[in-house]
Amino acid sequence: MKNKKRDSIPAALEAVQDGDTVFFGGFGTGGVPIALIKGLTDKKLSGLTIVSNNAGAGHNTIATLLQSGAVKKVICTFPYSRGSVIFNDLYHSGKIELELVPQGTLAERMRAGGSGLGGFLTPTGLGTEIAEGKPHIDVDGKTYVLEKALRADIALIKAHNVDLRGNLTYRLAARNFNPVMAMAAEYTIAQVSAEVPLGEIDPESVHTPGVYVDTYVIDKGEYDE
Amino acid sequence: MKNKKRDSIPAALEAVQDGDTVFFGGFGTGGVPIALIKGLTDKKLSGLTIVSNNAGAGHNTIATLLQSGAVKKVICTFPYSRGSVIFNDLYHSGKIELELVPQGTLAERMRAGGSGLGGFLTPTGLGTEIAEGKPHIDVDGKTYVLEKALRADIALIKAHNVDLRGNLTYRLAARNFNPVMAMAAEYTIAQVSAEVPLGEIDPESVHTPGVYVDTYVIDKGEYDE
Amino acid sequence: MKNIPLPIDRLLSRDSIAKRLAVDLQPDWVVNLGIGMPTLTTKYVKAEQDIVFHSENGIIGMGPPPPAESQDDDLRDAGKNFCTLIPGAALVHHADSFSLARGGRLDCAILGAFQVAANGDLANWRLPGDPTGNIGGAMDIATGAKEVFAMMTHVNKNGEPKLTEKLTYPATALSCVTRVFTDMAVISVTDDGYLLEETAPGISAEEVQFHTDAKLKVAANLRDIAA
Amino acid sequence: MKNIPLPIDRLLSRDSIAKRLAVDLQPDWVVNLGIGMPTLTTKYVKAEQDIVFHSENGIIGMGPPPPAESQDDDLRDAGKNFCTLIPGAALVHHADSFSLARGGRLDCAILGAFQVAANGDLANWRLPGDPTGNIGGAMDIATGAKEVFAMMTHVNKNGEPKLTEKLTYPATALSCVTRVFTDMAVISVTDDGYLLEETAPGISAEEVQFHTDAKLKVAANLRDIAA
Repeated sequence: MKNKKRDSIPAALEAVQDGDTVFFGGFGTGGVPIALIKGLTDKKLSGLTIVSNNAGAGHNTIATLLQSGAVKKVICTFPYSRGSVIFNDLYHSGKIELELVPQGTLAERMRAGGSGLGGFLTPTGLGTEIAEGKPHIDVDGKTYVLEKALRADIALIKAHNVDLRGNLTYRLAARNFNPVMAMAAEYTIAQVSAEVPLGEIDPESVHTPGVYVDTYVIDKGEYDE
Repeated sequence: MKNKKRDSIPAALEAVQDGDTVFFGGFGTGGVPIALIKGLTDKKLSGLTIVSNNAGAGHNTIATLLQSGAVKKVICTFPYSRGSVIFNDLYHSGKIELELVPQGTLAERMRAGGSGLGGFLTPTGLGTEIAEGKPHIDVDGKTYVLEKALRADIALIKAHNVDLRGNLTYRLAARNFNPVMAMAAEYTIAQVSAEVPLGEIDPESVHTPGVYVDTYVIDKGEYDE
Repeated sequence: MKNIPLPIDRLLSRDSIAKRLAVDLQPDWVVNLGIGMPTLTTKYVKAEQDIVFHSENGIIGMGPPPPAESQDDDLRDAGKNFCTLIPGAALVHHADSFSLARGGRLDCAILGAFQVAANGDLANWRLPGDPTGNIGGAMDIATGAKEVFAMMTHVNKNGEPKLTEKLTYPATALSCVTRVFTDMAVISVTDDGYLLEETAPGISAEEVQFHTDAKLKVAANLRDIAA
Repeated sequence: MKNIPLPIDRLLSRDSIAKRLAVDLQPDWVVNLGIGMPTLTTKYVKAEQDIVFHSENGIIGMGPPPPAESQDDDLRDAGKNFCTLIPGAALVHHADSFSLARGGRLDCAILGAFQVAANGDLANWRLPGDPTGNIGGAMDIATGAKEVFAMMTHVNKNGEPKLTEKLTYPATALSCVTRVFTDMAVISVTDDGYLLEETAPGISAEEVQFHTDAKLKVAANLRDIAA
C-alpha cells in the first residue's frame, strides 16, 4: 500500500511550490489546518494564490502568511473583519489581488472542479456585481449565471481520524470546506488529529474517501502557539 | 414536530398523482423501494414519467408497473437487459417514450436539481449521439456539453434507518441514487427498514438529512412476494 | 413634507424586533440565520415551534449556545459563536449545505440589510464607498430561501431610510425580501410594493412613512407590534 | 491481400486476456471495471498490487466475491454480481461516485468494446441496428479515467474486425482508449495510431493485421503475450 503518512509538517508540505494555487480548509475555528498553514509560511514560498473562506484576522495563521509576502492573490468570500488589518493594508496598497466569491458558489466551484465538470448554472449573484462579465444562460425560461469550476494544485485540509488508506472523518462542523477541497486539488495534504487502524472507520461513515488524500500528517502540536 | 410517519404503503403514497414525474431509487437489488413501487402500481395512476437506472426486467416491480399502463415515459441509463421484455414490447410498439441518459449525468442532473442549479457543463457524451442538439460551451479552451438539472414531483426511495425527523442512513451499496433523488424531488417518500429513537443516528453519519424527507413508512413486508 | 424627527424613545430594541419576528416563523420551518441581529431570534422561538435552524457551515438543526464548559471550537455558527446540536441534527459539508440553501428546502432566511427596495431587492454586502465587501453566504441564501425576512434598524447611522424605492447600494439578490422587521414597523413586500402592517407602540404610520424612501400602502387593519 | 483465416485454436481464452491485462495495472491504482469480461481481471490481480477497485454504484475498495452464505443484496458490483469490501473501503452515493470517475482520481478503467478506432475512440453502448442501447456508466467512466483499457475479442461474432480506422458504430467517448487487450494481441493507441506490441503465442503480426481494419505499426521488440 502506498505510504501516505509523513512524520513532520515540513515533510508533508514537500509538494508545495512557488506559484501554486492552494486551498485552505476551515470556517471560523473549525477545520483549519493551522499547523500546515504555519509550516507553509515557514517554507517562504512566493506567488501563491490562496483560496479560503476568510482572508485572515489579527496575526492569525493566514494573516501571518499574507504578511510574509508569499501570496499574490486571495480568493475568498469574506475578506473584511474587525481584525483583518494585514489583508486590508496589502489590498489597499495594491500588493495583493482579491477575487470575491459567494460562499455557496465557492464550494460548488470546488465540487465541480473535483467532479470533472467545467462549470454550472447558478441563480446566485444574478443582477449583482458578481455576475458582471459572466455568461448568462437561460434554461426553461429561467436565467442563470455560468460559474466556472475551480481546482487547485494543493489542498491543505484538517480532519479528525485517518486510516492507512487516507480515509478521513471530520468532527462536527469542522467538516465545512475540507471535503470539496480534497476532491478538487491535484494533491491533497491532510493534517489529522489521530490515526486509527485500517477497518476501524465504518465504510458507510467515511467523509472523504482515501482516494482523495495524497499525504497525511498527525498534528503533534509542535506548531501550536 | 411534524409527523412524517405513515402506517401503510397506500397512506405513504397519498401525494402521488396522475402525470407526476417520479424518481425510483435503487441499483440492481440494492436500495430499490419495492413496496412503494408495488403500492404505486396498485394505485392505478396514468401518465407517469419514471426515472430509474433500469427499465425493469422479467415481471419485477418496475416491469409490472410498466405493464399496467401507468407510465408514458421512462428516463434511465440501461433500459435493455436479458429480461426487459415488457419495456421492449412497449417501446417498440410506441406505447412508451424513452430518454436515455449516461449514469453519471443522470445522478448529477438530480444533484443539480436538488441544489437549485439550472445545469452543469460535463465532458461526458461529447462527440456522441447523447450530446446532439445540446448546447456546447467552451471553458478555458475545453469544450463541454450543457446538461440540464432534473427534478421530480415525487421521489420513492429506500433507506435502512430513520428517526422522527426523517434523517436516513443507507446500508452498504444500497445508498446509490437514493440521496440525490431525495434532494431533487418536491416530495420525498422513504420506505425504511427500521425506526430508531431521535438522537441515535450520529449527526456526523446522517446520509440524508431529514429536511429532505417528507414522509416515511416502515416496510412490514406485506408487499413481499 | 415637514420634518418628522426619528422617534428615538419609541424605537424597538433589537430584542423586541427579534421577539416580534419569531412569531412569524411557522412550525417546523427550516430557517437560516444571518450573522449579527438575526441570531437574537433563537432566544424568542418557542419549543413548540420546533424550528430547524440551518447554519451555512453545514449544521442542520442548530441548538442554543452551550454553557461555557461545553464550548467546542468545532461547533460554532456562521457568526463564529459557539452553538449546539438539537436531537436529530445532521452535519454536512459546505457544498451540501448550500445545496440545501439554494435547493428549495429552506423555508426562511433571516438576514440583516443595508437597504431593501420596494420590489424586494436586498443590499447587505457592500457599502457604496467600500472598495470591496463581505459576501459570505448571503447571496446564495437570499436567492434560495422561500421567504427572506430582513431584520434591521429602520434608518442607518446617518438617519437615512434603509427602505427605498430602488437600491442605491450594490445588490445581494433581487426580488427576494418578503417581509421587513425594523425598530419602527413590520412591512410586507407585495407585488404592489410596501404594505405597512404593524407599527411599534406609539409610532404612527406618518412617522414610518417619513423615514421610508418609498410609498407605503397602509394595511386596513394596521395595528401595534405586540412587543 | 489473401485471406488469412482466424487462428481459432491459438486465440487466448477470456481468462488469459484478463491475466495479461492484470499485469499492466500499476500498484495502488484506482481502477473501474466494466461489466462482463473486465470483471475477470480481479482473479489475476496480485495482493501486492493493492489495486483499489471502484464500482460505479458507489463502492471504493471493492473486494472479491463472497462465499454463498455471506452474499448480501445490498453489496453487488455494477454487473449485479455479489462482491465484498476490502479493509479501508468507502461507500458513497451515485453523484459522488461519478465525481470520482470524471474528476481525475480514476487511474484506469477496463471496459468492454464493440469497436475501438485507431485514435482511441470507443464504441460500446449501441449496435448500429438497435433502436436504443445501454449507456450505464460507460460514457462518464471512459471520459474521466486517465487510462482506458479496452478488453475484448479481436473480431466480432461475424468475424469482422473490432479494431478499425474510424468508428462505424455510435461512439461512447472520443480519444479515450490507451491500450487494447484482445484474444490475439496487445495493442497500444499512440498519437500515431495502433502499435502492435504483443501477440498471442503462435499468432503472427500478419495474422493480427489481417483481422484489423487499420494499419498496425509493429513494435521493434514485438513479443509473445506471457499468458
